[in-house]
Amino acid sequence: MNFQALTLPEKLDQLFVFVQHWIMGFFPAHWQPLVGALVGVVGIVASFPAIFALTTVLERKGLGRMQNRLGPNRVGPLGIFQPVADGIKSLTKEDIVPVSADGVVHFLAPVVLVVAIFLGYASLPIGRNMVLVNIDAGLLFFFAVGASTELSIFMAGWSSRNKYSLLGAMRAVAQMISYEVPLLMSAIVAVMMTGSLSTVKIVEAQSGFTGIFPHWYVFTPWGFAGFVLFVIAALAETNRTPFDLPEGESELVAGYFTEYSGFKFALFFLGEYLGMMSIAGFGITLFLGGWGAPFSFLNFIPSWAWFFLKLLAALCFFIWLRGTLPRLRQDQLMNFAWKFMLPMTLLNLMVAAAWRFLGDSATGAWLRWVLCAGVLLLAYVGLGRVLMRKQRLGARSYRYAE
Amino acid sequence: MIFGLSIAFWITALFTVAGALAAALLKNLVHCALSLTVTFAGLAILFLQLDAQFAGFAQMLVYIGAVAILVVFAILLTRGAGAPEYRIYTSSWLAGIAIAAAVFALLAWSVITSLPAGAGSAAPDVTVLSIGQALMSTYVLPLEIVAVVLTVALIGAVIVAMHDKGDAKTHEQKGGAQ
Amino acid sequence: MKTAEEILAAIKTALPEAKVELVQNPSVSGQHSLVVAPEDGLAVAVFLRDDSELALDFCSNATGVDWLDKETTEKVKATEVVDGEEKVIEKTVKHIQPGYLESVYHLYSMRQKHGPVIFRMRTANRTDQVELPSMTPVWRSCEFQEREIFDLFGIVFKGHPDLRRILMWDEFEDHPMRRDYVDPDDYEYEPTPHDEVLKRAQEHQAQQNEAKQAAEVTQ
Amino acid sequence: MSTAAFKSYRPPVIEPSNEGELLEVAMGPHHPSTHGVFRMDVALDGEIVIKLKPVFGYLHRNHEKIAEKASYLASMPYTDRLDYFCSMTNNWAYAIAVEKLAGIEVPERAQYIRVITAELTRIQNHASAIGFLLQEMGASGTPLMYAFREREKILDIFEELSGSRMMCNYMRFGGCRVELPKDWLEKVAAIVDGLPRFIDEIEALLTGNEILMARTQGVGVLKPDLAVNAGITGPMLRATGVNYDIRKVDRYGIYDRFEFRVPLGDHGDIYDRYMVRVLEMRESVGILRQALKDVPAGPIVDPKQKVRGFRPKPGEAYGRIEGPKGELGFYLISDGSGNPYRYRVRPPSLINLTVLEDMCIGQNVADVVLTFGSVDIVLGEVDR
Amino acid sequence: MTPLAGFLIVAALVFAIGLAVALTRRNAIMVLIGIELMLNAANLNLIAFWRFSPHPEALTGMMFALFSIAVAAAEAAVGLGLVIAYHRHTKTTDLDAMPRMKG
Amino acid sequence: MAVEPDLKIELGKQGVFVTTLNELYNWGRRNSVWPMQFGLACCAIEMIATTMARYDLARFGAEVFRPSPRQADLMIISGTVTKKMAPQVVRLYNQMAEPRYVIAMGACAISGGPFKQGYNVLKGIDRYIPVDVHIPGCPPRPEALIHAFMTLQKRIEEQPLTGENRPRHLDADAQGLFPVPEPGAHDLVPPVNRLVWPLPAPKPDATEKQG
Amino acid sequence: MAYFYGNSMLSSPYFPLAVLFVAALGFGLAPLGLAWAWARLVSPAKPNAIKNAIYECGLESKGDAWVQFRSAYYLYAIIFLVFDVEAVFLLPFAVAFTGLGVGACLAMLVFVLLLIEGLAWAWAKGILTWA
Amino acid sequence: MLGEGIVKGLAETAKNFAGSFVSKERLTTVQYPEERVEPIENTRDFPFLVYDGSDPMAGLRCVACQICEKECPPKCIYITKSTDKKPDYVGKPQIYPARFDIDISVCMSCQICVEVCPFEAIKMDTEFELSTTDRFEGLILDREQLAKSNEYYNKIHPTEAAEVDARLAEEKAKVEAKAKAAAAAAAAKAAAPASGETTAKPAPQKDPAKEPGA
Repeated sequence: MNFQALTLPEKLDQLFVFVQHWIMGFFPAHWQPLVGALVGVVGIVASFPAIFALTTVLERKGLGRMQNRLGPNRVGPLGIFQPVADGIKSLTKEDIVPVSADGVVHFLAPVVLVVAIFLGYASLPIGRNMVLVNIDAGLLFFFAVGASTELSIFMAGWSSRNKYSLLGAMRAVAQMISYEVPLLMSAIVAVMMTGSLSTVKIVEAQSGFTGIFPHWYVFTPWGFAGFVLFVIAALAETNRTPFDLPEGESELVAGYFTEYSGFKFALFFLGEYLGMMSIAGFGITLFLGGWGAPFSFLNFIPSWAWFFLKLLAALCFFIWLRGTLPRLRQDQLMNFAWKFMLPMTLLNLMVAAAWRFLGDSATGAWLRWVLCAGVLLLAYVGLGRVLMRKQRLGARSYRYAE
Repeated sequence: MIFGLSIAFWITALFTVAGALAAALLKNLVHCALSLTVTFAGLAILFLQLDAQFAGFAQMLVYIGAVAILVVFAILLTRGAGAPEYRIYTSSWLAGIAIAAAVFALLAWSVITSLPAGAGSAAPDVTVLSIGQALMSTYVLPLEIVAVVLTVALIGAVIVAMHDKGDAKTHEQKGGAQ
Repeated sequence: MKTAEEILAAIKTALPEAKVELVQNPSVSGQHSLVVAPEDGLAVAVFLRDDSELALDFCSNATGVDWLDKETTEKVKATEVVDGEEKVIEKTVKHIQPGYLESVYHLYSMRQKHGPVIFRMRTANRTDQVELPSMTPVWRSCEFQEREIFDLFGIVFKGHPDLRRILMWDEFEDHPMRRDYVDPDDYEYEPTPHDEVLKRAQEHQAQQNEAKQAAEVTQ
Repeated sequence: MSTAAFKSYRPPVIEPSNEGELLEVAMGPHHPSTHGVFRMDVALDGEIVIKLKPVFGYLHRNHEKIAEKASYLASMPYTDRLDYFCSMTNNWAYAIAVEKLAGIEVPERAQYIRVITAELTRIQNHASAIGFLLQEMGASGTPLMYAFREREKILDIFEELSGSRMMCNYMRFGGCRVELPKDWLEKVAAIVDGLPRFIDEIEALLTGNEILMARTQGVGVLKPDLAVNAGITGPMLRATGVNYDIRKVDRYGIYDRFEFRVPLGDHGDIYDRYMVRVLEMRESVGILRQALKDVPAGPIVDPKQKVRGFRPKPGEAYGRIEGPKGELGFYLISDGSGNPYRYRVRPPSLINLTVLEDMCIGQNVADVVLTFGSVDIVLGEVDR
Repeated sequence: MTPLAGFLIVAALVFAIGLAVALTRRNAIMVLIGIELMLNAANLNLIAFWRFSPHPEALTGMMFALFSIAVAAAEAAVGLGLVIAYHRHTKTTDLDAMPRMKG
Repeated sequence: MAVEPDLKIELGKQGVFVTTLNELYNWGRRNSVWPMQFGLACCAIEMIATTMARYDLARFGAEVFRPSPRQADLMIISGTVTKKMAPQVVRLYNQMAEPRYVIAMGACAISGGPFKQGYNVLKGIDRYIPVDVHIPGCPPRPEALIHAFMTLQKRIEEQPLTGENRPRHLDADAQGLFPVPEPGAHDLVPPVNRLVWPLPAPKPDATEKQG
Repeated sequence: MAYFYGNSMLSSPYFPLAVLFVAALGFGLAPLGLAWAWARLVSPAKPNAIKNAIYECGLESKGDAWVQFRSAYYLYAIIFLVFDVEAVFLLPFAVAFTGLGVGACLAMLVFVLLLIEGLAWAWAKGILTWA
Repeated sequence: MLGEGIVKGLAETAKNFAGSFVSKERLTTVQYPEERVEPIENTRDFPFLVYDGSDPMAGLRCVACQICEKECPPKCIYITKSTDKKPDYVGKPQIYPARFDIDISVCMSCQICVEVCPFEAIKMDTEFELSTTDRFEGLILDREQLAKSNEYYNKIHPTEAAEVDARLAEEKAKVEAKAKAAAAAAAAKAAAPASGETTAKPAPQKDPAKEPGA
């Protein structure tokens, strides 16, 4: 590709790719892969923690706004240096390891968490031609690496030898394994339609437009259902409200990181947010067209900008939920995973299969739309009703005495 | 022969074996389980080096994500979390070591003597797609059998591990007013 | 709502052997109370609760009162032989009325919506015979309140399911709501001392000065 | 004399399943959910509560002892600090007890002001209670923030009236301390007009929320007969369906002049407690509207009353009101001197906790926190 | 490319260690861990032999490894379940204590 | 104008690096004071009110109330510390990671306040742990807590990194352990920690007055 | 050099992963090292018996946290494991799905249904009801 | 339908979020210390001593009657009476507080001292920015720190202060009138010209022991 030959939007789009190649050009040929990888890695390791910092401010300010207040606004302009101050503080804070704790595991847990989460970013396409490794089984890689976060959380909780920590960790692991299945299953529909596990191909498959509207999977019945299920499972995987039980402070103090102080705690914090961003990024990749523009006329905006905008929107949604919802109880959460999420995802798989076999001929298009949407909606309402009724939940009326 | 091995292989092999050794030698069961995951991860990376990408990631997903968790839960469920007070090896540990050493000697001898130290063929183009196609054609029967095995294992393991419900909850409200 | 006299009569008819008296309240509130002998306490309480007309199903308030030994002086006219002559002289005689601890219960009826009926029991003295029957089996609401009385006044409730200290820590030995309780001495910094506190603060000051002087001497 | 067998209420006993070990956890005294210094020693079988023992006294501030050494008036500011959300109703309860003891009449204007302040107190208490309940449910503070937004308005009103946001120390034996500031009633009316919107907002945010329903319906159930026997009062009692509101029963103050209804629940669970509080807030708004319409002119305090040297005749009195948390009573014994011989607070918070054990045993540990929160206690009153 | 022998030696080592663990450790869970190690070593062999076979496109060894992973996982689940069940009844996972318990 | 050579040498000696590091350190600490979620009594409600919409302590970056003492920097002792609670308070303080600060909020926390005559009330938490800032009031207004918070920030800002005046947590020899009092038969044992409670000389006529 | 490292390694698709791994490790360890150095040089850690005891709401911790847990955790882990393995087989199927005929899809349906049967059994048995 | 209530709740928070940018009602933060909540006239925090005139010590209205010290519930006031009399701001000899300390680390801001004071000498301040790092010196306010002028009082509590001033003026006028009458009577009787001394007696000089309520 020749940089000069591209139009301006294309130049902007490929800016980082060319920067990478430009830097690589300074090195001999057999070092170039190393340099290229380094540049990509530096990009990931620098940008996402920066977004993490931004998210923490955004979250605190956004929550504030939802609660009729301002949120942090004194440290630096509009309070954007707040995370810097927090970082310095965490860095200089005393590190406490309880005597009875298992020192080595206690130390390793946050590191393992951060490493596992960072590895997940490797197959995340953050723009056109912008993915660290374009491997064939990219999505599987993400899930495989993501699986080890559970272990790190267990390590944290177990090694602290604190009752709240251990209980929190056990809850976290139980919750994460329960929602990992729906997460995977809801992602599979996108794979089925794309015919590849490669994240790049999944995005490319969604990059077309009909009129001005994009071919995002979220605009199909199975895609929408998959997306909603994916979001719910993602919330649970990342311990966000309303599934933030493991750190549910109202009963478990601070959950599995109760005994962590200083920067180790900050690493957990970081890991949690990075995990949230990576999972949001994959959700965007799978269902929201990745780095694609939402309307064809907006194509001139660089692909990476779209990705980050969508990521930001997703993070805002997570914050919005956090500002609104109370949290579930452990049994309800587990029930929800196995009795609602899993059946729904499995059904969604079948609906997606049916979608393909119903064909997209002119008359069939409407029919399959109605059929698939109807089946999903019916199952949703029915299953929801059954679950609510079984628990005897519902609106109530009250009587008065004079 | 040694020079034929890439540094990546050396590192992973080292970690794999070290993890296995740690699992064998450490006292605390949770430590053993955690070092076991190191071995699992090392093996997965070895799979990747053998161009078996899907198998490698599947190994990670299943072993690190699920089996390790299972082992850890089993340890916590059997109160094995603390360091045991008693000896960790059986009375017949010497014989065990001897047998293991003999097995290793035999295997190593056969590997060294029987195999030429040659490089393999060029990397095969094994995509997930080809695995999928193979799975849905040649291996359909094994697939279904695996499904049966898994279901049976699920039911069996659950029945075995399940606590008999019913004997615990009968005493409720004993001292209550009703 | 029955008056206290009527309730007393009802108790007398239902439980003829019970020793119950009416104590008038001189205050304008007019809340007179029934004093029940401890050994009859439980029976009377059950009657009050379960009688369909009274139905005092709600024990609102349970508390203790500490009545100190009272020293009353009385002028008594006595005839005495003084100098072989019988004379009527006035003498002041000191009586020591033994104090007692009292548990007081305020009963209401949620069903009949009336009350309060006040129900009291008295211990024999303030030192060793401080046992009273617990009302917790009759009214659950007494559970914590009786524990509190035990903690702060030292009345031992027989039949209480879980009689432990409630407000003070378990190692604590005194009963601080008793009127003769002396609180621990921590008056060492009192910028605005008054009364009793002043006295204690002064003592502290003296001690400290002594210590300071002693330190100076050793130097 | 022997007593025949009679019905006695004890908490349920659950045998632990023979699987696993019991995990004994102390929740408190520093625990994020006990909003204060309360402690529950909990034994868990898995996540199920097998044993629960409340531990009190971490905020035992010897209010009663101090009051017995101080004059009647000097105890008034201390009552503010009992249930520090509801200083006005505490003041009123104490004033009622003293007025009963000494036979003091309260002028009508003061009665109206007492009702207004008490109902405002009830609203801000219930709003905060709901906020804290949701806080324990993990709602990251939003409902609490909304509740406190309204509470601040009410506190401003109190501050304008009495000089202090929380510790009003406003009522006096035979009336209230100071005359109303200018335009005070109009300001109250403005706030009262805004309250229904706030209640709607809270309801929109919470009432239909499936997570809230799942967390609260059928959880922490209290049976009416146990509630009565255990002396439970206030919204918690009414959530079980027992119609007992001291404003209706005793008709103290001038409550018989206002029309209001007493909302009752049928299940006695946390959701009912929440809804009863919401509905009571709505009723309180109604009472406030009626009361604000016709506050009469006149003296604010019984002119015969002196600030100093108050010495009631010997005797005793128990006075009670329907506080926001339940029956708040004061029991006073006078020996004719300037300070009470015995001064006792009947704390609704403490007594409402009697059934905590009954409600929690057999429940999930996460529900303990909620059940505890739904009782709506203030430690200052529990431990005094 | 690393020669086949390297992988095989690693597999042999892991297998031997797994065997040693299974034979020497007293804790039943450790025995299962040893078995897992041995199964994994076998998997490595499968994949290595597949990779170095003349026709790796045939996928046989790889598929075998995949199925082996599945079956091994099931085996682990059942095995550990048995240990838990045993522990529930005897309150121990000590293999040395087992015969005594039986008798 | 060029920097005077003398000044330059002086700066070199002192270490400009140290100075800027010190400033950075204090800036970070000052702007990221996370209080512990810890309320005792009435003042706790005002503390909560301070974090609520009207006063919004979050503006200072201090809304991150951490439930675990490990992650908290500031202990706001908001309310009466009773003798039953004091051991727990001291233990919690001990379990906080350095640097840690204490604000005694309200009369009760400072001196026992209106309840100081009580038998179960500790007459000021500074008998056991060092307090950085005291706020009088019963309860102090939310603004007063913010004011105290700013006072604390000022105090942090002034702390040097090295030298004699460096704060306690930077001094390896300074006390890190504050013994937890034991509940005794009549009172806490010991009633004060002499190391942190240096009794001031009484005002000359403090005890002259007669009853 | 190239000989020693092997060109294949640098050009391997996994090489960036290795770099990312090292970088992530560095990202985790560097600040911890920095914090350690800070503690070493400026702000000494002050461990003591109370500080390093386990936090339990301000009380002394009673009993060990490492107690025996309930089997519910294990049951969920089993079901999870089974479905995780199922996913391993579902993924290649999903990838090949666009090119598959009805027969293959039915075979997969049977596979899925067999596992669903296990789930349904567990549901009916009440295992999916937590504690 | 499942999720309906959640969506409703989300709408509510979204409304508040959006509203916070436009409406004061939805953004209630008052940015202390730059902005302040509108001061409320009745606000009370800690007591102070009112003085008249320009010399704080001479103009104190307090005559050290010690009623407030006795009535203060937490006993945070400490007064020692002077043994001599000093002229006040108008030159009348008065007993004055030789020491008047208020321990604001104990004070509960209950205002009872103000209520019981017969001389309108002690009033409640609105100052709350008193946090200090100094435990012992910073929290005991002595006479000098407590004394604040009547103008200050008028500034912080205008309505109340106006009432007080009017009352004092009335009393003063009454006393003066009485004194005048007495003087006139005395003059009429042609007794000793002791009018100076009688008028010097301040208006409410009553025995504190049998002090009636306000």
